[in-house]
Amino acid sequence: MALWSNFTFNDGLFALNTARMKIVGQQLACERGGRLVFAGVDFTARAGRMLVLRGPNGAGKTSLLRLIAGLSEPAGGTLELEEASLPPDTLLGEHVHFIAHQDAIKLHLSVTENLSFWAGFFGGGDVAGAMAAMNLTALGEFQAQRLSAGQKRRLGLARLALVEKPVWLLDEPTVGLDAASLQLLADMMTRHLDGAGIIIASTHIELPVKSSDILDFAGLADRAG
Amino acid sequence: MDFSAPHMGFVISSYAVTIVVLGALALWIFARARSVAKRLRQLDDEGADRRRRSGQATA
Amino acid sequence: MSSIERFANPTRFMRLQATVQPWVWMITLALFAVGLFLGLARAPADYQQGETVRIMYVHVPAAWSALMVYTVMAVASIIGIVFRHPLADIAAKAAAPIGAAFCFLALATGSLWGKPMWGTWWVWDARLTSMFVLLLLYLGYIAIWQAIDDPRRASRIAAIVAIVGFINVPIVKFSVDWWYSLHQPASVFRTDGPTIHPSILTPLLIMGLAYSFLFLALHLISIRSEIGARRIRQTELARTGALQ
Amino acid sequence: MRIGPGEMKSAFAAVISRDLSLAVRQGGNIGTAIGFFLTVIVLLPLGLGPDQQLLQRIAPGALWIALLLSVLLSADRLYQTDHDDGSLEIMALSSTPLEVVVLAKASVHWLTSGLPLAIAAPVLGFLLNLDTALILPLGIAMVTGSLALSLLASLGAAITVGLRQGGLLVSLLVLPLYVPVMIFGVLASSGAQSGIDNSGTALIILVAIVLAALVVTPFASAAALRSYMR
Repeated sequence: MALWSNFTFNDGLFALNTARMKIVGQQLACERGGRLVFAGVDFTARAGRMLVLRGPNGAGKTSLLRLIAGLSEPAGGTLELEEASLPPDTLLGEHVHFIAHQDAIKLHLSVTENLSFWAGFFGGGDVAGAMAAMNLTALGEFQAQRLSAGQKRRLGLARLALVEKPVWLLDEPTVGLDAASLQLLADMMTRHLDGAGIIIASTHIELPVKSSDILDFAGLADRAG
Repeated sequence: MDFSAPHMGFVISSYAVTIVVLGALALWIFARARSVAKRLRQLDDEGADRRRRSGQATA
Repeated sequence: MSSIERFANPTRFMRLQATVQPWVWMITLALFAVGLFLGLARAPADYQQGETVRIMYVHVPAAWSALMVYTVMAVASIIGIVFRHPLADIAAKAAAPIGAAFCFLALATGSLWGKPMWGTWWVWDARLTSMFVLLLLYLGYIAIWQAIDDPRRASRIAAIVAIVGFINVPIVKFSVDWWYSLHQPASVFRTDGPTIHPSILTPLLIMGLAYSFLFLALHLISIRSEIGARRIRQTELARTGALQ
Repeated sequence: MRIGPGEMKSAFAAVISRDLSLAVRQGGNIGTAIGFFLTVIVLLPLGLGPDQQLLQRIAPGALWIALLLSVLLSADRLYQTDHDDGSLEIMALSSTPLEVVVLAKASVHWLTSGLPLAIAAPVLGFLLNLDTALILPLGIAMVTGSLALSLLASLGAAITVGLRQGGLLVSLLVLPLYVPVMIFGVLASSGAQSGIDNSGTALIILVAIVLAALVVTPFASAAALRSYMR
């Protein structure tokens, strides 16, 4: 995707070493349907830390996540991936886990089949481990349409543990989760951060995850004019 | 041109339909151009008003 | 804001258009005057078709122009998609209704010509059938612009439609010719080819040129309107956003 | 790009096996296609009268029309669920090009509508008094041509995936693209019915059209799907 040509790569080692990785956005602007959603957004997301996006509905949290994922292009500003040991022609998109509002699950497939599909699509993955991580093992043979909303959300989140990817972009990952599941998610996120991963998440509730920075969207809308 | 020739009606109709269709197309395009220009001027005036007002407010 | 940069080129276009427009209109009117005079007053009636042959002077140029406008649209779409040039997207969009009108005229006058020649209003003749498919391509393209709200997304999708359609046009022409020649070997009459007499060919070519210039004149105005419409949309969105 | 051919193949296979099992479980595609096909074949003689000669003459064309409409109708929502439930975005974010996904989905559509119909059509042809000598050429032409039909229909579905009133638009957009397939498909399946036997040449041209569709539609469809994600 064209966006990632905006990324500069400082070294060209072919091993995926994310220990010093940083995602830096400068003066980012985003446009949707001809309307400026936000402008002048600066942020830095560091390896081993979580960047929390805060702000009212419509402030552009989702838009920023989609921008970082490479699903849309910024109307202005730059996005850079710094000190990443990725080959220079990498698409960041493939190193990103994007959890959106939709869970990307097929209702007519079982829990195991849903995860197996994504494992197959990504060229391999730990289906059993992913199910264990979100406490889905007992539900393995259930069709996804029989799951409750919270269970569906867990199935969507299990993708995070299925394949290892250095950057997690989570859009309101806690919606519909009960306290126990919330703890499972927090554990998973902590493990990811301990492994020098990056998390950028929009959330309304405090997640029990250490070491987070906050990017507040309140007031950004005023700058959009 | 012989207006009493057979099938002259078809000849006249085809020229007529050409004039009507191209005329309607041109009128539609002109009308749109006019309405766009009018709305642009309106927006410009409003914008100037707004700038003047905000200028007074800060003054 | 980035929109200033984005409309830098359109602004230059607006200036150019304002200077060129009156000249284009004058040339258009002159060509129509000469073409119609030669075609209606000077050219002889056909020994077989009589005066009906004069329908040719509005029918054939309409068909030519319909094809030419589609080509313009496709080329603009390619430029729009490859170089992301907003003016190219606008040019493609503005061309479509004009091309569709030419295409409709080619069909309508063709049918008016067909009635006295073939005795029916509509024949599935190779040329009319291809024109009909071209009209469908135009309508599909216009419908896409109508259906998608966001102009940037619409321009991309519409460009894909135009380009695929452009690849399709010669294939349709080829297949329809094949199909028609198989079902009805002899052509009923011919309107082109080397046998055509200069007294007929000259007005025909001039009318073709007149149609092209008419397209140019209308296209330039439409582009101007479209640029204006986008500015309006952007300003209105910015103001409603500021009012929130 | 760093994508191994193995990864792409596994993604291709994953989409195919998932969509096949979904198609079998839901029965949507296959049901629509066969239902529509039968409707046309049964209504045609009722509308035209039982003249055996007439039916025999129009049988190849009628079967092609039925095939075309069935394929078009069942393709309408090809990308809809993947678009609505966010799967398409996840796929776009992977190392697998979206073009591969498009090819996989078009293949599944062909396997679940074009192919079964192409096999069933010559058999159902007896309802239209189809010349028995035409059974084999019709089958071959339909198996080949339906590939192009599925690819083009999937392009139509991709172009209208984010739109609510997609149905009418798909028909309007795909109809012009179907004209050449229809013409050469029918010519390749009618043998010497219209005088000279051109079916061999027509079949070769049909194959060429399939190849052209195979080249153009994945790129065009993927580009359209990406535009809807932006």
